[in-house]
Amino acid sequence: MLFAELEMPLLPPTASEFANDYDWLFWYITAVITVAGLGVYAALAWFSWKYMKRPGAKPIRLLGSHKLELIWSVIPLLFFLSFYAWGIPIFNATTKVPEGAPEIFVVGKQWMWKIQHPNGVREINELHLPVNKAVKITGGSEDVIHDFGVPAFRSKFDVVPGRWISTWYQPNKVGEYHIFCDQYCGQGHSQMVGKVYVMEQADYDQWLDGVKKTGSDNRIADGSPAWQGRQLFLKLQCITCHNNVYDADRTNSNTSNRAPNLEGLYMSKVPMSGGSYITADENYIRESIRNPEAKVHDGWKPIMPAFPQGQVSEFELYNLVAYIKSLQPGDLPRRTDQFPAPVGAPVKATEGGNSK
Amino acid sequence: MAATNSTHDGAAPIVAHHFNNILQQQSSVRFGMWLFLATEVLFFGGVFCAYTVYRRWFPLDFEAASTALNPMIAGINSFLLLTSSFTATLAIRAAYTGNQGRLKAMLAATIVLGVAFLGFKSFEYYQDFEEGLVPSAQVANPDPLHHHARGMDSQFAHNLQHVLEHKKYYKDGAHLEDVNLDRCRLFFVFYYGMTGLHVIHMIVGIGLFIWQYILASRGFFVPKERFVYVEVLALYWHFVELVWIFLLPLLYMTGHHSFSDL
Amino acid sequence: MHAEQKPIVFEHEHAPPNSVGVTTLIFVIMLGLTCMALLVGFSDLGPMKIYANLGVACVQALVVSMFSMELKNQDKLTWLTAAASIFWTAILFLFTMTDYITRGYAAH
Amino acid sequence: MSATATLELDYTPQCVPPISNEPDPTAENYLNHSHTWLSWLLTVDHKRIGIMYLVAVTTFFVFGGLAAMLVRINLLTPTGAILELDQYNKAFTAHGTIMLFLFLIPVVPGVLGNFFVPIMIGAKDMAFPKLNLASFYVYAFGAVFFIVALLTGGLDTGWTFYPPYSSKYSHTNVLLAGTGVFILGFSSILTGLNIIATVHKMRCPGMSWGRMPLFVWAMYATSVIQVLATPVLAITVTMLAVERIFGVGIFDPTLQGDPILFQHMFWYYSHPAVYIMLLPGMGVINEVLTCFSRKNIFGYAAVAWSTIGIAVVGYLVWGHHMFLSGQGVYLGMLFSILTMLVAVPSAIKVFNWTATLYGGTLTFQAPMLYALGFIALFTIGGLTGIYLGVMGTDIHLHDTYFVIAHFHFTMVGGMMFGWQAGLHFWWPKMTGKMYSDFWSRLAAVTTLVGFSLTFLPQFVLGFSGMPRRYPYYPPEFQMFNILSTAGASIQGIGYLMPVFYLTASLFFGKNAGPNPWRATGLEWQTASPPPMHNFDELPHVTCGPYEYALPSSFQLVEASHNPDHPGGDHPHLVTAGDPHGRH
Ligand code: HEA
Ligand code: HEA
Ligand code: HEC
Ligand code: CUA
Ligand SMILES: [Cu+2]
Repeated sequence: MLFAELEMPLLPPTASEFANDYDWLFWYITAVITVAGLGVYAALAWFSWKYMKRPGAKPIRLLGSHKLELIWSVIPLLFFLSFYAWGIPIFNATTKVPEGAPEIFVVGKQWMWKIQHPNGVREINELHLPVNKAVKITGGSEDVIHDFGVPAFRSKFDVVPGRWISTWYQPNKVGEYHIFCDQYCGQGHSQMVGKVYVMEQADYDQWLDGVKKTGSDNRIADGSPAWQGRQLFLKLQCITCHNNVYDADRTNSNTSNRAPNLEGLYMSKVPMSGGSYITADENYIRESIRNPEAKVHDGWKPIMPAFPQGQVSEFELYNLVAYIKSLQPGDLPRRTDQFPAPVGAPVKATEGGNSK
Repeated sequence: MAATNSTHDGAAPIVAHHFNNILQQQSSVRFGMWLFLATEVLFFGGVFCAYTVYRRWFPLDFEAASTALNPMIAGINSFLLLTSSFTATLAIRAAYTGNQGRLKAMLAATIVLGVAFLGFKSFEYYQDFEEGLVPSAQVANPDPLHHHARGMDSQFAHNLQHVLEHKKYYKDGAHLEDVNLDRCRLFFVFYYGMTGLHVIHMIVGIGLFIWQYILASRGFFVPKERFVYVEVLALYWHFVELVWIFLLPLLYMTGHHSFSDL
Repeated sequence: MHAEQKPIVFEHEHAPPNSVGVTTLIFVIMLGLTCMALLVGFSDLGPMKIYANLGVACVQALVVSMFSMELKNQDKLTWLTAAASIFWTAILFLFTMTDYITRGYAAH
Repeated sequence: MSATATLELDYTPQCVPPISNEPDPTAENYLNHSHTWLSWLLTVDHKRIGIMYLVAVTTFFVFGGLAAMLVRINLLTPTGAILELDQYNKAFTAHGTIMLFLFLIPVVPGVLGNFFVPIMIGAKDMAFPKLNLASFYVYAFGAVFFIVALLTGGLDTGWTFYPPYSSKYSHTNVLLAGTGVFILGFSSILTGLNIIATVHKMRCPGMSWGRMPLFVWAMYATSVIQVLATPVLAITVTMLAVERIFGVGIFDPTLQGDPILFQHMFWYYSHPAVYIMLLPGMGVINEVLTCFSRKNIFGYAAVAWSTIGIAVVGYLVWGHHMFLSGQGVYLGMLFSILTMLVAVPSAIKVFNWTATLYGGTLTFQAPMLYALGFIALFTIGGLTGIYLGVMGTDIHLHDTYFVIAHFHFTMVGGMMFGWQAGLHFWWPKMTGKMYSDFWSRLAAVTTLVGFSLTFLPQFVLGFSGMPRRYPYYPPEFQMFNILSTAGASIQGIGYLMPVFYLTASLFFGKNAGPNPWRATGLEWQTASPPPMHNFDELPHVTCGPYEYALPSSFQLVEASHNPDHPGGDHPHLVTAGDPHGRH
C-alpha cells in the first residue's frame, strides 16, 4: 500500500548540460566539506576516547596557538573562496542567454503556470521542449511572487510581479521532469506544479502539429507573439498615436504628430525627459506600456494612457513587446490602414484621433 | 561607599542598590540612553532608506507632491523645536547647579514649545485633509482607454492638481502631466508616515517632560546628582530634533517653493 | 588593590553640562543654520537643491550631536555607540541602494 | 612571559576535594525570600525574571513543537495526511513564527542571559532592573498578540511575510501578527540594551574584558545585534502594516512600489537574527566544554573575537537569501563572497572547541553530551550553509528542503542543543537541585538520534528538488518524508524527557551544592540557588575564567578572609603568565 510506490532515487535527474556543470560544483563542495567534517568528527571522537577521565589523569594547561588558529582559518577560507570562484560562472551562465534562442514566456498566477511558445502555442502547467535546443525562459507574474523551478535542469528563478526576469536551458535528455513553484504563494502553492516534456525533435514537431490545428493558417509565423502583438497594437488603438503621419511642426521626419514612432526602438538609446539616456530593453518597453509616465521620452508629452493588468494581460503585454521589438523602419502599419474595429472598445477611445 | 545616599525628602536612595556609586549609576543611565538612541537611528534609518529608494526612482513626482505641502508651517515648527531644544539644555544646567526654580521654568518652556509644535502640526494635517491630500487606495479609473489612465480624475489627483495650480507650480516650467499619481501617493504615504512617527516621538517626549516637571515640583531633583535624568531626557529630545532636521529637507523642501508664495 | 586589577574606573567626574553661555551660542548658531536651511529650501537650485538641502541638514546634525548632545565630551564608548548607529545605517543604505543602481546590469 | 598573577577566585581545581554538598538549608536565597505571586510578578531581580522567561519560552516551545508535529504528520503521505492546504500553511507558519520570535530569540538571552550575565561578571543585578522586568512584560504582551492571531484564524504567510502576498492576498491575521512581531522586537531590543549596559558598566573589580567568560562575550555580541538590527524589522513590519491597512503601495508593484525592497529590509534584520539565534548557544558551549574537559579554552582571544566578527560581518551578507529574487547580479556576488567570509569565524570556533578537548580529562555528563552534539550538528548545519551561500549552488537548492535541513541543523542542532546544554549545566545553580544523571544522558542521546533521523533525510529531499512549504509532493519523495517524521517523533520524546526529570528534581533531587561541576566561573562561587543580591560581598577577580588545569602546586591555601579589603591577603600563585595577557 503506502510503500508500494516508494521508489526514491537518491539523486535528481540531470537533463541539461548546465545540470552537469552544476553537479560538478556541488560534488566538489561535498567532497571538501565531507573531508573537513569527517576530520572534525574524527578529532572529536579520538579526543573523547583518548582523554576520557581515567584515574590519575591530569589535564594539561594549554592556552592556544595562534599558529594553528591561523592555519585553520586560512585553509577553510581558501576553500570557501574556491567555492565562490567556481560558483560565479555557474550562476552567470544562467543569465547569459545564447544568441537566437527562442523565447518562451511563462506567467505565474495563483496557482498555475501559463506558458506561451514562440509560435504562439500556449499550454498550462506543461512545457514541451525539443531536446538539444537552447530556449530562453522569461517569467512574469500576475499577482504575487512565484518561482519557476525545474530541478532536472538545476534551474530556478523568482517570478516577480511588475517585471520580467529571464534564464535559459538546453535540455539534453528526453524525459518528463517536474516543474515546481518554489516561492511560497498561498494556499495552492504546492499545486502550482507541472511537467516539462523533453522530446526528440520529430516527436516535438508532431506534438506541435497537433496543437497548432487551431491556428488560422499554416504559416509558422502565425500566432507568433509578434503577430499577436500586431493584432493587439491595432485593436488597442496604439496606432492612433504611434503612426507614421508626420507632423509639419516637427523637424524629425521619422515621427508622428502625437507619439514616437516605435520602429527600431528596441535596444536603441532613448533620451529621457530630465536629461539621461536609457536603453530600450524589454523591461523598458514593458514599463512604457504599463506605466508610460515612468520614463518619458524626451520631447513628448506624457499623454499615453497606462494599460494596467485588467486591460492588457501579462501575455498580451509580452506579445505587444514582441511586436515592438520586431519593428524595423517602415514596418508600422499606416494609420489609414484598415484595422479591425476594437472589440468592445468604447467609441470615445479614438477621442482626439481621426474622428476629429 | 561613595556619594551621599540620602535624599532631600528621605525617599528612595539616590544610588540604587545594585550600583556601587553615583558615578557608575550616572554613566550607566547616560550610556543606556545613548544605546537607545542608536536603536532609534536604525528605526528611522529603515524608513529613510525606503524613502531614499523611491526618491531616487521618482524625483519629479516627489518634487511635485512635496510642492503641495506647506513649508511655512514647517519652517515655524523648525524654530519652535530648535528653541525647545535650547530650553531643554538649559534645564540640564539648572538641575546641575541645583537651581530648582529655573529647572521648572525650563521644563515648562520645553513643554509649551513642544505642544506649540504639535499644535502647528495638527493645523497642518488639518489643512492637508481639507485640501484632500490624503492618499487613498482606490484607483478611480479602471478604464484607461476611456480616461486618462493616470487616474487624474480620482479625488486625490484633483486635489493635488488644485493645490499645485494654486501654488503656481506650473510657472516653474513643470507640468503636472509629468507626474504619476501613484508616485505622488507614495510620497504622501512617506510624508504621513515619517511625520507621524516623529509626532509620536514628540508626544512621548512631552509626556516625559511633564513627568519630570512633576518630579521637579516634588523636589526629586534637589539632590544635584539626579541632573542626569534631565540630561538623558534632553538627549532624547535632541534626537527628536535631529530627525526633524532631516525631515525638513526631505519632505518639505524637496518641492518647489519660493518666497513669493508666502 | 593591585595595580593590574583596576576595576572599571568610576572615579573620574563626567564633564559638566554646557553652561548657559555655550548653550546660547549653540542656539544662535542653530538659528542661523535653520534660516539657511529655509533659504535653500525656498530657492530654485534645480536638481542640486536636494544636495544643498541635505548639506545644511548635515551641518545642523553635526552641531546638535557634537555640542547640544555633548558628544564631544563623551567617553570613547559613547562615540563608539554613535558611530555604530551611523555605520549600521550606512550598511543598510549602501547595500540596498547598490541593488537599485546595479539591478539593470546582467553579468556577462 | 612570566608575569605574576594572583589567583583569588575561590574555585576548586581538580586537586581540591569538592566543597561540601550540604548548603545551609535555612539560608535565604532568591527563591525563598518571599513567596507571594506578586513578589514574582513585580520582581526586578534578574534571576526571577530569568525564571519567568523559562516558564514562558518552554510553553511556547511545546506549542511550536506541536505545530511541527502537525507538519510532519501531514507530510507522511504525498497528498497531506491530516490537514487541508490552508491548514498546513497555517501550521508551518505557526511553527516558524512561534519557534523563532517566541522561543529561539528570547530563550537564551531571556533565561540564561538574564540569570547569569550579572552573576558571571560579579554584578548584583542588571544595569536597569525595572527595564528588565518591563521587557519581560513587553514580551508577554507581544506574545498575546501572536497567540490571538494564531487562534483566531491563524497566519499563512510563512515567517518571512513576503509582500505582495502578505500585504494584498493573504486573508489571515497579518496585522495582528505583525503587531506582535513589532512588540516582541522591542522586548528583544530592551533585553539587548540592558545586557550591553550591564557588561560595560557593571563588571566587578578585576573583571577585565580578557577575563570575561566567553558566554558573556557571546551575550554581548548577541545584544549588539539585537539592538542594531531589530529596529529595522520593527519599521519594516510597520510599513507592511501601513500598506495592508491603507492599500497604499510601498511594496506593491502595481502601485509603483518594489516588493524586493521589503526583502532587503527584512533580511537586513533576519540574517543577523540567525546569529542572535546562534551566538548564545555558542557561548554556552565554551562554558560547558571547558568544565567537562577540565581545560582552558583553546585560544580565548580567537574565540572571543570570532564572536564579535560573526556579529559584525553577519550584517553584510543578508542578500544571500535573495540570489534568485531579482536583485542585482553584482550585488549578489558581493553578498556571496561576504558570506564566505562570515563562515570563517564559525570555522575557528569549531576547530578551537575541538582542540579544547585535547589533553583534557573528559567526563560525559548530560551538559557535555549536549555540547558535543552541538559541535557535531552545527558543523553539518554550517557547512551546508556554504552550499547556499555559493551563488551557483543556491540556484537549485533555494527554497527546497535542503534549506530546511540547513537551518534546523543550525537552529535546532546548534542553538537548541546549546540551550539544553546550558539548561542542564546551570539547572543545579538555578534551583539548587541535581537531576537524574541517567535520564539526562539518555535524553541527550535520544534527541541526537531523533534529530539526525529527522533532518538528514531532508538534505536528500532538498537536493532532489522537493520545495519547502509543500503539503502535497510527488510520491517518489515519500520514503524520506516518512523517515523524517519517524525521527521527529523520537526527537519529541527526547524533548519530553527533560520536562519530567527536571521537574522531578525540584521535589526529589539531591541538593546540588554551590559547585557540583567544580567549575571556575564566578556563578559557582556563590550559593545554589544564589542569594538575593548574588554575592555576599563584592567579588574580586584576578585571573581568567577557565583555570581548570593549574598544576597541583597551585593548591589553594586557605585564605584568611578580610571582607573590608577583598583584594587583600589572598594567596598568591605564580603561574606561567597571565592566562590572557591583558586587562
Ligand atoms: C542559527 C541559525 C543559522 C545559522 C548560524 C546560519 C548560518 C549560515 N547560513 Fe543560514 N539560514 C538560517 C539559519 C542559520 N543559518 C535560516 C533560518 C535560513 C532560512 C530562512 C528562510 O528562508 O526561512 C537560512 C538560510 C540560509 C541561506 C539562504 C538559502 C536560500 O533560501 O536559498 C543561506 C545562503 O547563503 C545561508 C547561509 C548560511 C551560512 C553561510 C552560514 C554560516 O554562518 C555557517 C558557518 C559555519 C560553518 C561553515 C561550519 C564550521 C566550519 C568548519 C567546520 C570549517 C570547515 C572547513 C573547510 C570547509 C575547509 N543560510
Ligand atoms: C527554533 C526553531 C525551530 C525548531 C526548534 C524547529 C523544530 C522542528 N521543526 Fe521546524 N522550522 C523552523 C524553526 C524551527 N523548527 C522555521 C523557522 C521554519 C520555517 C517556517 C516557514 O517556512 O515559514 C521551520 C519549518 C519546518 C518544516 C518545513 C515546513 C515546510 O516548509 O513545509 C518542517 C518539516 O519537517 C519542520 C520540522 C521541525 C521538526 C520536526 C522540529 C522538531 O525539532 C520539533 C520537536 C519538538 C516537539 C515534537 C515538541 C516538544 C515535545 C513534546 C510536546 C512532546 C510530545 C510530542 C511527541 C512525543 C511527538 N520545521
Ligand atoms: C494617446 C496616445 C497614445 C496611445 C494610444 C499609445 N501611446 Fe505609446 N506613447 C505615446 C506617447 C506620447 C509616448 C512618448 C512619451 C512617453 O514615453 O511616455 C509614447 C511612448 C510609448 C513607448 C516608449 C517609446 C519611447 O520612445 O520611449 C512605447 C513602447 C509605447 N508608447 C507603446 C505603446 C503601445 C503598445 C500602445 C498601445 C497598447 C500605445 N503606446 C498607445 C502616446 C500613445
Ligand atoms: Cu506559486 Cu508558489
Ligand atoms: Cu542568512
